[in-house]
Amino acid sequence: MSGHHDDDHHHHAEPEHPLSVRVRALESLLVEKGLLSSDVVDRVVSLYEKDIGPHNGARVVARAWVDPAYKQRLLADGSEAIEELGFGGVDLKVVENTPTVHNLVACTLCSCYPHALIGLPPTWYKSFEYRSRVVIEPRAVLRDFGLSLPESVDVRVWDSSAELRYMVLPLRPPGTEGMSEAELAKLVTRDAMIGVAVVQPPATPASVR
Amino acid sequence: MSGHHDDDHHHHAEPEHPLSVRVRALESLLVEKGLLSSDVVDRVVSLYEKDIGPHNGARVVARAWVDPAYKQRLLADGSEAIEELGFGGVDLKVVENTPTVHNLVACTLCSCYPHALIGLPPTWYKSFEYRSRVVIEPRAVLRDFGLSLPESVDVRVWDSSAELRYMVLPLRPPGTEGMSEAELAKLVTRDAMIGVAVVQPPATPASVR
Amino acid sequence: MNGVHDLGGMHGFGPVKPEQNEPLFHADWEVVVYAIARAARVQGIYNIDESRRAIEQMPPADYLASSYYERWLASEIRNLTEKGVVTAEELEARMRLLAERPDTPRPKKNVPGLADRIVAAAHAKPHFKKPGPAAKFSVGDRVRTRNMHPKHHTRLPRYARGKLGVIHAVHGSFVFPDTNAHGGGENPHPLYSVRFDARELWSDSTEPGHDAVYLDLWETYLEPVNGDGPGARR
Amino acid sequence: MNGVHDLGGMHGFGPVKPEQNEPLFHADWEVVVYAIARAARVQGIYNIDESRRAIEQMPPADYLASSYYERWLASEIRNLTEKGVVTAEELEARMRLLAERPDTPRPKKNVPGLADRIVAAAHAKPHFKKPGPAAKFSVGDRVRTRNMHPKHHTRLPRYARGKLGVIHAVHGSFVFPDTNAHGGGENPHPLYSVRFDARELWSDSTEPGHDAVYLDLWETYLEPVNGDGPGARR
Repeated sequence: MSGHHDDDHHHHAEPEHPLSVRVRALESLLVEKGLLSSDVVDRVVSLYEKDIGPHNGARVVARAWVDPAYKQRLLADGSEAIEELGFGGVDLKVVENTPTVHNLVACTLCSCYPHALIGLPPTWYKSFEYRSRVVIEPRAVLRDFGLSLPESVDVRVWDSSAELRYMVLPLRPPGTEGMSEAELAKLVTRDAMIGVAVVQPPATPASVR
Repeated sequence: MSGHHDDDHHHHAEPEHPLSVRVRALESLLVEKGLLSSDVVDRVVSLYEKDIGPHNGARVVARAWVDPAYKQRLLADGSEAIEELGFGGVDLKVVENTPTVHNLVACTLCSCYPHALIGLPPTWYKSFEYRSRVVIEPRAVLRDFGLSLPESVDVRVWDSSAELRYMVLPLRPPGTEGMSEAELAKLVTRDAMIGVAVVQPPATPASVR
Repeated sequence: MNGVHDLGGMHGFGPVKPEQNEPLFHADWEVVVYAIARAARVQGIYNIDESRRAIEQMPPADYLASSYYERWLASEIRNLTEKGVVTAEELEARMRLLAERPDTPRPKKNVPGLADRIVAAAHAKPHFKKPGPAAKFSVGDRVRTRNMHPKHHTRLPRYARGKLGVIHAVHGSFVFPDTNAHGGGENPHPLYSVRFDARELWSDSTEPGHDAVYLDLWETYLEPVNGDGPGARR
Repeated sequence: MNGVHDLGGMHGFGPVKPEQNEPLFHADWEVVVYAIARAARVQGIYNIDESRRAIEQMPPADYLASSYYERWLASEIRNLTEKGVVTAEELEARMRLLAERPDTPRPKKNVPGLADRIVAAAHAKPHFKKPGPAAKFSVGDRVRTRNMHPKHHTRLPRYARGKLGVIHAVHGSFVFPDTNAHGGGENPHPLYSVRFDARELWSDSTEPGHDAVYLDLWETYLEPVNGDGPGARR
């Protein structure tokens, strides 16, 4: 049904999922009424498979690690600062992790997420499990991701209840002093920019053995 | 499956409801283990079809209408007072409707109800609709039952959150001065003892025309 | 437990739709589910607080999609398996057997006196009121409910947490569900009827009028409030 | 609206289960649902607040039993029918047609420039921030959220109602969902980041530590609190 599948894809044995029939019905009506065009699906998929994804956010994080002045601009006005790297489309607030503060982004009411910068949210971010627990037991949720924070680190949960979108500026991992901005960007994961993970130092030969 | 149906009741065409299979499986296991006996179902059905039902509560209401001293004992200690009429099995609190106060009984957390006195609760009492709305918009719920109260009447909702069971002592309808206790009891409905209705005066010939 | 069972004040469920001349039970299996609950209760297999806790532990979507006695059934199965009276495997096997041979007759074994005990229990004085510590509050005292969010079973609905109320009546000490639902003992202690003005609960979303909600709340749910009330002090 | 969508602080949903190398979409129909939402948004058929309101109006049991894009689909259908773009009958008829002839090819009509507008919108500066009245509160002010329980769409979750917070940031005036979700106009007015100590929200159910939750709340949700804060007065 999505464009980049050829059409004989339809002749599968089991009956089509009722939801899929309902969606195809809606799609065909909207296309007939000139409110939807069949190229939209392909363009949307390629937009998030290629152009927009965590790699954009990772570049912003890496820039902030290497350029303190940029970091200040990023923390002062995220939307403005990401435009310096050619990104946009979001009212962005960046919240900084420090040795004593760990930030976590969520949306308990629906699924607000900085998708214009770091792509579509993972299913767990939109799940009832995450949305229900993240504001009342963030530390327990972090443990679900294998991250245990000491009590001395304050946890701040940013529950996105308006059109502002939040992103975490993770701590720069130790042992990365010699790395280029591009190399640093490769270390930054989507989960670290949501706050359910920290950025791991690069796999040094010692640890790879 | 319930005793008073003969057994060939099972040979119906469509397959048995999965829930019914699950219940029959549990029942047969418990009977085998000597924790349930097949006569229990019949005895429970007859208990609530004959012995226990709204008619018991109606007798208590009628007695309170005709005997002010009894009414005081009933309002002071419901459990004690109903024993005078041979009823029991409940920690009962009776709440009195007056020209300026209308009471409504509910259980937002589950389905607590004075079933030992007035029988099993109606499905609507246990419904999400009633449980969700009765504490925040009791007047709107009463309108669902066709009962509109003036603002001058205070509404009190008794949300049964412990093992005390609440029952409403409705207002005695006008024009019943000449009626016997037994005749008065016939006017009292289950809904009036929950509080979603008032007791209607007897159908006088005029109104019957 | 902050569960979907805690429905007070929720929107979105629509009008109340009373059913005209509704039968006592809507299906044969409902009667059996009711009978099983009464049998389990009278034989002390599990208590009423455990039965409610087990209903609340249903997956939220299942709870809202299940009929009343379907929720009782889920609770019975959870409690009976937790207590080791039946095993999940036993139940699955018996279901397969009955599904294959639907005309297996219902077992005809009677447990002498069980039905009598169940009927007697329906008339007997309940035993939830038990000796406990002296009541700290008295009628007229202003109290505030604790803004508690325990994961365990509790009888303080979310709509009434952290709210100002007035003691309407002192009921004496009653078995405490928060512990009794989890095998933590009966822990009877003072229970009160607490009056909450509708405005305190819902502020400007309240219907016009001077309405109130009364809840029966254990002393552990309540904090004294400074102000005129005799028992109030902070 | 006090709906089951308001999940903050609920129990009973279990651990978070991240999916390893998860695909962008889990089924072809999900991609189409996503595309329909983007197309509707960019053509202004309905706005983002209306789309959320329509999700929240799903029957509660359906909401909890539906996957993410299933909820989007329900919202799209509700909004598109409310706006008269499609009718329920049209949709049912087309579903019957497609069910009978599953190999009906997907229509191949393009709307010139629509896809480009959708991609452009993904990069364009959002337009939710609009001129509005001056902010009443400033950073550091102590505020209390209103204990409001409107039936209409709102962005003040139940777990944070009637709670004490501190203004963390002043965002300026933003389109107001409570009206914009119901065709009641954009009504842009001041939006704040408000910090709530975890203890204020969950008292003793809070995890050990000094944690906090930050919410973006409109001025209409907030009441000043007397005390040291400059803007605080009652």
